[in-house]
Amino acid sequence: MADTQSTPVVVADGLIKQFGRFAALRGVNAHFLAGRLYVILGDNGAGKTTLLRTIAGLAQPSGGKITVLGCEDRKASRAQIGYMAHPSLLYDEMTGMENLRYFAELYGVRSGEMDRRCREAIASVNLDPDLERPVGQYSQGMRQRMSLARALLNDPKLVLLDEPFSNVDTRSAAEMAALLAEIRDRGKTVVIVTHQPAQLTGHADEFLWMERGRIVNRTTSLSGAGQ
Amino acid sequence: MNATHYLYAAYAMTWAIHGTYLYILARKAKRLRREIEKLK
Amino acid sequence: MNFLAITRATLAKDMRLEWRSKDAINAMLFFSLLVVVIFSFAFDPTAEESRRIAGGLIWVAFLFAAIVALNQTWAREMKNQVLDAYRVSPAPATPLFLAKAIGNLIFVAALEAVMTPLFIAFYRLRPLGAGWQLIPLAILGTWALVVNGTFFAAVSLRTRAREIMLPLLLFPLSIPALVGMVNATTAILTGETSPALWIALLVAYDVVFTTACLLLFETVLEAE
Amino acid sequence: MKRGFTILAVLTAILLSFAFYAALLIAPTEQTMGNVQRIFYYHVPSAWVAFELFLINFVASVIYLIRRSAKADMIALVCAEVGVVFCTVVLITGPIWARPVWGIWWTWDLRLTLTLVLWLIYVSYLVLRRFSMSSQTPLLAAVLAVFGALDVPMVYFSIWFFRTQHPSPVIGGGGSLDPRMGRVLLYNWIAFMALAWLICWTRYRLEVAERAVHEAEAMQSLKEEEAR
Repeated sequence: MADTQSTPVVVADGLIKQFGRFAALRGVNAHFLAGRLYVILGDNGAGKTTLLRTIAGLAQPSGGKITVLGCEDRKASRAQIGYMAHPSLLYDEMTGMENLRYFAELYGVRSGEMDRRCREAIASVNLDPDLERPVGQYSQGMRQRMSLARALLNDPKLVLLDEPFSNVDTRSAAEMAALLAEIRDRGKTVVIVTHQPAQLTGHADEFLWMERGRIVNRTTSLSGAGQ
Repeated sequence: MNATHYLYAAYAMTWAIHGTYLYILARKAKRLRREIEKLK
Repeated sequence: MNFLAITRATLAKDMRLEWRSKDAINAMLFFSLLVVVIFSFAFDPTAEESRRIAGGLIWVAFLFAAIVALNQTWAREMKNQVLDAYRVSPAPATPLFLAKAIGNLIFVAALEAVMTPLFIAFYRLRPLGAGWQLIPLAILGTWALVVNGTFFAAVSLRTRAREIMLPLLLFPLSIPALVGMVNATTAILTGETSPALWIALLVAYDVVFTTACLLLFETVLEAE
Repeated sequence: MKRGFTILAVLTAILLSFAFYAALLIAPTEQTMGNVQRIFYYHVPSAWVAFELFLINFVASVIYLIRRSAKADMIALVCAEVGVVFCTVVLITGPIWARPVWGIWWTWDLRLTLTLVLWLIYVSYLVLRRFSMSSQTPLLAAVLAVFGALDVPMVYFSIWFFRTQHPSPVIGGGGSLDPRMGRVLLYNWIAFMALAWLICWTRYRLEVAERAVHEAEAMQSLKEEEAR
């Protein structure tokens, strides 16, 4: 197990998120440590995605506090966050390399290193960097893996994945699960929101169960079902 | 329509417009009061 | 993370995407052509009259073409929620806005470049004033529409009736710019008065609203 | 609180009736236009009050952008809404005045056109608030209010230039004003400001109540879910 530093990577206390009259998050308290893989479970509307987007800085909490990588100011920690969601977050008409080269620019990767970093990221998800086909023509499994490559581009300390396995064939899903476990072993914090936890049974360190905007149970194994 | 009719028309329209708005507010208040009753 | 590098990269990416799937630009070119032809049927002035009303017609036609283009500004970013990928990255929001605005300026300028010769032909226009001033005027006027258009296209992403919201938000604010463009064009075409006053107004308008857009865009982008 | 409201209501009623009396009887009849000129005493003060309300909306919007206080947001909303109502009055009484005097329904008079553009901007402001799905609608509205305020000087100059090239009749305010007319104008302005204050206060209380009810309903649905 990678050594877990003392300061947690993510600290959420009393997180509240209000969408008009609907309260998506009703006081979430959670700590996520480095080098661990967390799986967030719960049925639709439990607030899983909202929590993940709030950690990613895509949604501002209506109440409570969230600290990522030791700082509350969301701009400071963005370089260290990788985010992936069910939609591919890639441009369909561009090839994988072109997509990654553009996002590398956003992360301030110097032009000299750019090709190497992009090729590395694509290779790390077992895809061919020289594939000339635009991302729109990839299979769903390949597209998810290219999206993961984009999330890992800047070697982030915190990797957030929202439904990475949805309508992905089991072989690609198992491969991706192994990949996520491997980057967790390299000391990163991995937080996955999913409806298919089966893939992660061997890999996950902790399962968090959410209901109606709150974390109701934390177990180390899938069997310890929530109340 | 000699000139002073226009004068009365203008004044009347002013109060008609304000009146309509206050009527809208009154209806909104009534709907709100009903919701409050429902909540109790 | 320098500002210009990201602006250039985003603009280059948009141009490449536009070039690759040319269907958007072709559809809009055809739309602009239709607008000009319909205007020409609707108004069939003599040479003298046409110089007086052409300014208004041209700019209203440009406005229609611009609105259709501006409504597509964020279409690609919304398709696979790519906007989220940008917002998660440490890149600031302003270069994204600037790149999108410049991209729109080029896009709408292309539409105008097609529409203008048609207008000249259909209305047998020959400017009596300094014709060359029409070029800088067109750029100033188009930028006035495009900078606010790109900004409020982002605002209208967060509303229900997205396509109709953009004109509703953009047109009232653009009235001074439209008045300026139309009168400057008419002044140049008829040659009777000097367009200097109107061009000064347009310059002021562009400076004020470009600054406001650059300062407030991040607030709008972060408003989930 | 209730007492303060009734005092203001009574005061407003007194002021309005006095101003009405002054406008019709105290103010001298204007030689050229005759009695129809008295529309001036309703048309011009309504415009002034509308501009004041939009100014408050702008200030409240800037405060909201800086401090995100719900109070500033509610004030901005209320002032925009009541401002649009006063603007409508100006846009209706203007043409009613122009018709008998110049035989036209609309003239690109500086104040009338400025009121029209402001009316358009603030109606789009209210439409944005109604159509917005964002969880931060007040923020988007505040941004639009700032843009609207930046637009006002632009509109002013563009119309002023426009009118130098297309001279058109001026509705009221042209030339020196008989002091007695000036005084009656002042009475009406004060009366309309009191009316605006009264309406804004009512609308504000309504907004506070509405938001409280929404909050309570949210809590209610929460408890019901918990209970299940």
